[in-house]
Amino acid sequence: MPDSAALYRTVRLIRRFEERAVELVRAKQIFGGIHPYTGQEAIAAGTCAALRRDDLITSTHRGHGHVLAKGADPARMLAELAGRATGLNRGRGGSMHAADFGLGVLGANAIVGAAAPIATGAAWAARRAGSDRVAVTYFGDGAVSQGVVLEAFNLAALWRAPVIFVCENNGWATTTRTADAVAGTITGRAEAFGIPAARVDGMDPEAVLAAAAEAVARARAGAGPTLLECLTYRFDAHHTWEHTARPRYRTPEEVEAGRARDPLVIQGARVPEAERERIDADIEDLLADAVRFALESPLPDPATALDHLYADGTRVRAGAA
Amino acid sequence: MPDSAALYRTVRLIRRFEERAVELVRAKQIFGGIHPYTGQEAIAAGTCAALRRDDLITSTHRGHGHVLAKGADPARMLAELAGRATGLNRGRGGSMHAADFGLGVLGANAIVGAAAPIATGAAWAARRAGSDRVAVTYFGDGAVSQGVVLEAFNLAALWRAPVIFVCENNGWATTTRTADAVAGTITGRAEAFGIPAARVDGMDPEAVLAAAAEAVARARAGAGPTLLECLTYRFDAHHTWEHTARPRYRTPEEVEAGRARDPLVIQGARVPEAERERIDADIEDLLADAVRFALESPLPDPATALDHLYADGTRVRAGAA
Amino acid sequence: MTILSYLKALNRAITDEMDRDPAVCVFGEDVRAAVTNVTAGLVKRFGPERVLDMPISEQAFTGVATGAALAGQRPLIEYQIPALLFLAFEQIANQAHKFSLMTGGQTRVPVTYLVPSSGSRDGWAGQHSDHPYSLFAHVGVKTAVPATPADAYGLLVTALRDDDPVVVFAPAGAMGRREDVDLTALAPVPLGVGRVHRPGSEVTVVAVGHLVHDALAVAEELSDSISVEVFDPRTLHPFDWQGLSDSLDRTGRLVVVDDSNRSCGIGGEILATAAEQMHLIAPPKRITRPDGAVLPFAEELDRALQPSRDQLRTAIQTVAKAGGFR
Amino acid sequence: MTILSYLKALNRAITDEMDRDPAVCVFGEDVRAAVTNVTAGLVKRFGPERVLDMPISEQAFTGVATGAALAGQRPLIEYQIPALLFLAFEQIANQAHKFSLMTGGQTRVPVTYLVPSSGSRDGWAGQHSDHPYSLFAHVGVKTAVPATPADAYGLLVTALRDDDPVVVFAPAGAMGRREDVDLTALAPVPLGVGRVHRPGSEVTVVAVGHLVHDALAVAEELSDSISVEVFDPRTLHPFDWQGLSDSLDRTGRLVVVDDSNRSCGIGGEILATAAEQMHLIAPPKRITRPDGAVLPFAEELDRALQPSRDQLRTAIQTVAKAGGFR
Ligand SMILES: Cc1ncc(C[n+]2csc(CCOP(=O)(O)OP(=O)(O)O)c2C)c(N)n1
Ligand SMILES: Cc1ncc(C[n+]2csc(CCOP(=O)(O)OP(=O)(O)O)c2C)c(N)n1
Ligand SMILES: [Mg+2]
Ligand SMILES: [Mg+2]
Repeated sequence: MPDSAALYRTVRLIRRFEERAVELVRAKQIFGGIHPYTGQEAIAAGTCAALRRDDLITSTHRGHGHVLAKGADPARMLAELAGRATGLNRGRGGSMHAADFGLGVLGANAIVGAAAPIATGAAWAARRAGSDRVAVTYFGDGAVSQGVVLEAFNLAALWRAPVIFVCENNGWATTTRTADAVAGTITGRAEAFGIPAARVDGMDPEAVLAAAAEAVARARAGAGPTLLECLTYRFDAHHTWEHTARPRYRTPEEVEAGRARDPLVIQGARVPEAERERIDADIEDLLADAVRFALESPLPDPATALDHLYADGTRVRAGAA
Repeated sequence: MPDSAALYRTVRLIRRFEERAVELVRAKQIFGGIHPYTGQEAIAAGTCAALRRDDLITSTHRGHGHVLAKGADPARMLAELAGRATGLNRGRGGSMHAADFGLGVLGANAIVGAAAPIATGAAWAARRAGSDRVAVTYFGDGAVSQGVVLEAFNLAALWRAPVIFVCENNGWATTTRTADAVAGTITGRAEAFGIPAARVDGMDPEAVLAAAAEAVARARAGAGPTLLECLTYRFDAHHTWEHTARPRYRTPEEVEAGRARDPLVIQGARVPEAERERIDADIEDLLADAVRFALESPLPDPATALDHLYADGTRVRAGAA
Repeated sequence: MTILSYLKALNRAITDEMDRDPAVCVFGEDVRAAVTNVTAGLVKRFGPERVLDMPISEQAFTGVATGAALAGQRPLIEYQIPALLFLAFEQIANQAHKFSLMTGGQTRVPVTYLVPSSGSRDGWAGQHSDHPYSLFAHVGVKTAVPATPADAYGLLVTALRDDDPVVVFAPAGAMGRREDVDLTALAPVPLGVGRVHRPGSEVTVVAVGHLVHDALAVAEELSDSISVEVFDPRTLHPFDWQGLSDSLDRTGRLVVVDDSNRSCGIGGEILATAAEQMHLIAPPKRITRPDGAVLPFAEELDRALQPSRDQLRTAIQTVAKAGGFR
Repeated sequence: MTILSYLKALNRAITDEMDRDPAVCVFGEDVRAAVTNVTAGLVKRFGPERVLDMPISEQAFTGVATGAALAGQRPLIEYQIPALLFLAFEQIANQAHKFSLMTGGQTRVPVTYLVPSSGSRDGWAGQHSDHPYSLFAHVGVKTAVPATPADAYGLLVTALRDDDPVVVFAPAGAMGRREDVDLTALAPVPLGVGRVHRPGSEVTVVAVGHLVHDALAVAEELSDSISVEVFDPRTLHPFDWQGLSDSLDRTGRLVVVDDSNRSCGIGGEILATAAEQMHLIAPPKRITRPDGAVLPFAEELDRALQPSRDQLRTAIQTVAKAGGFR
């Protein structure tokens, strides 16, 4: 039985986090910009609800939702986006590399598809170490044409690795339509490797949770990988640069239609109003604190720019000597 | 109606060429060694019989058969293997890079799978140039786990490129069994991209020709790519180093069983004995001449080692100055 | 005269060459919508058969370009991020680059690889901020790093006409440059010919890409005390060794400023070649990124690892007054 | 004392570390059948769960190793051919190498990438004959190129114990070396510490990998006329700059012999750093492959593009009698 309120809470947290983050981009408090996850929250919320704290995930360029859903502290996450020394990655990673190894978040990844084998390897290693931990790797519809993802399907299938491939099909890879980039179907690509695959309503957190729970159970039981194609829609820009550059590739009508089914509304309807309001208020407080924490946190010291370059502390030559 | 004698001739030519080449490796007249094509001749013979002179092919590390079947001069081919200035590639390519652009042979390739997108691009370009030429790209069972091959399937399918993917499934990738490396099926991998795929008896030149002719016709008609999985067996070593190193991975029984169906015998049975003997004698003469030509040809001049590094003749700094 | 931006220069070079030569075609991700703006207007003008949006399959579409080139086309590939070259590295360094020699001169591979906004861009962090031009000079792929709009135009046109693979890096730090030019006088710039942006007699500063502008600014600042010549190689391979040697014959002192990692970067190559073969009256210096640098996200950390004007100024001053070799 | 071959040293290093640390596992193509012989006996001893034959998917299995390392394993990957590193370049240079910094030190990626028989091997031609160690020094992945059996053992053990990614190149030209060693005295060799194989007072020859043996032979030949010190850096990144500087303090003259392409190779890096910071009384020289070399197939052409003893001898003689900098 899904905990509807908890799912709603996660969806709401991600939605409001992204909205605040976009504001901070506009205010130039976040260096560069972000790829907003708005609209896709049901997927992170539903899949992570099926996971244990010690399970592993890898995330994407559009990764805030996954990291938050897996339990990362929104304040340290926002501090990371704001490039502060208190951030999850001490300000070294930013939006596209947010990681929290204590929670099994092996990092967002800026290279489309690159994390699929990493998650597969982590899943394989977890089993080798005798645990029943599983790994979830997120990627978009654009990633299913990336060779390394397909190679990872093969390895995961051969080894029955406890990994769940979660494809967030939002219809677009930047400005390219899924149909123009993907011959055949996404589920068919996994099935070709003998991986069970299902299409899931990626706007409904409970549908996602149900499908994810089944895949996780399979993986934990040693029955191997699953692919879930979650159908969704990106409500906002591919990246916040669109807010100023305004490339034209989706019609306003399409965007409006895409936004018609909103995971926040769908899940919100399952929670009593009073509880929903409590959750909403709670999240506003949480995010207000997070923003404050982030913006009041110290910037990293430029003298430490090379810290952590090597895990063993090897020091290298500077660029001027 | 296949020309059975012509097919037999090609199979016989490749078989005897490989046998002579192996002798030359043993005699240290071929630098390094070769990946013998013995046993797989029906595939090269059958597919190339379906092609025109101006069609294109890309080949593999186990590529002699393809290059010969497409019509390359055995003497210049052997001179190439022997590293002579008269070789197809002027001694610059050797066994793994033999090319004959005049015959549409865009080169063997030493990197498993790397030629699949190259052939796809050539096919796309041929169509862009308004011709009805097609491209055939050969690869082994090992290559179907290489991401770039799967990426190429996607591009070829999206563009309906006139390319035929010929997978020579000989059961092994070096010492690794196909079943241990390939989850799912080979044909299923192509079908996942919407590419029609068929399993073909790769020991029967006429069966291969029939399947190839159909695929070529589809491609010429603008109906897009096809994958042919040709079931075959490698009669000899993965590479001639096995003749001395003798790694154990196939049992003698397996090898014997694999050699039971021999394309030379299968196709030979379709040709009247007198004609077959004439062909055989002819090929012996041809190869005797080829060996003589190769071994009497001059070695390349070391002073020309950097020739052709750039197509436009750009000269670079030497290694000592 | 017209104000030409660097970005527009790239766009104009491609447009002009597509007009001139029907074999030129464009491959890349989001090139029809032109998210980098480099390919703006192309699909409208030349149609979707010549401007192809690619699925996210860098390795395959780089190989497709090679195959198309072998069959007579002259593709330009746009990569949205420098690191995408890493994905395609085998196809570039081991395939496209090697066809000519391996086939004994039977063929050529005229492909241009363009990376707009190479190097660090605001907020893109570790995996998107490399400046890997030295890797291509090492493997021997022709490599251009234009500094100015006119050179961006001229080098890109040359790359598109060249019969070999050519990588063109358009540094993020140069993409915003603008220049007053006579559009009719825009012309191809040959590979392997550097450019003295500013003559000087005491120290030669070799600057790569966007750093040319920093070098010019620092040279200007120091003009009362030190006469600095600013030499822009424009292409890293082939390299204009003669041009550099001529400059050092005048100055005998060398500073290089290079936005790639220190070890085995083009900065080191220039110092090495100068030390080996050219007129040097004092030890040379280079300003680079650190060894094996990974650019951290936060702005101040990112900046701390890239060559700065301060570092360059100090290096010039040190080299100008240094004694001979020890 | 026992005769230890280089190949056996690699095998022994892996065996010893797998014995010692259950987290060490081996990935690669045909590693169970051990076609390179490096992994001989491992699957029998440690079982198929620790010695995994990989499908031909270099990019993915390199990524798998990263993931396994993030989750506590210490994988060694064997690549059959140097160019396979090109296929996995993004996963090594842009992923494995960057995790530590990008995560702010949350994790480590202990993976060893081993390339047995790197460089040219008889008859393997253009696409299999590169020696791309300088690329890894440039991107900043720890890089070892052992010259002797004992160093091969010691560096591979160290790589397997190191908490960062390390690439180990075992040059084809060194794989056949044998050495009389006390097996009980075999020990880890630290990264970043070079080795003076032969002391000398007039010219320092820095030789990389198998070329150490050529340098020793030439030094011996020349011993009546020139006193040559042979310095083997053993690791290219980190590099033992102090060791080199000490040697140059003694000799003041430098020749480097390096089997990588000339431009932006480690040979250039060594010359550059020496020219910048060390005691040099004459212009240094390097012997390398040519710029952008593609090794042709025919034996005489292949050999013509690799550093030779003749070239090295001439370079040493020239540098030994050269005057100061011009
Ligand atoms: C390998 C690679 N190619 C290209 C890019 C540039 N890029 C970043 S996001 C993106 C689109 C990704 O589409 P999709 O996988 O559908 O994810 P979405 O952005 O829709 O969430 C592209 C092309 C990249 N980061 N990595
Ligand atoms: C990308 C790549 N990985 C590994 C190798 C080394 N290698 C050469 S042939 C081969 C096996 C190829 O198997 P398959 O594709 O089935 O062809 P076959 O040898 O059976 O004809 C391998 C692993 C290579 N050349 N390229
Ligand atoms: Mg998408
Ligand atoms: Mg095979």
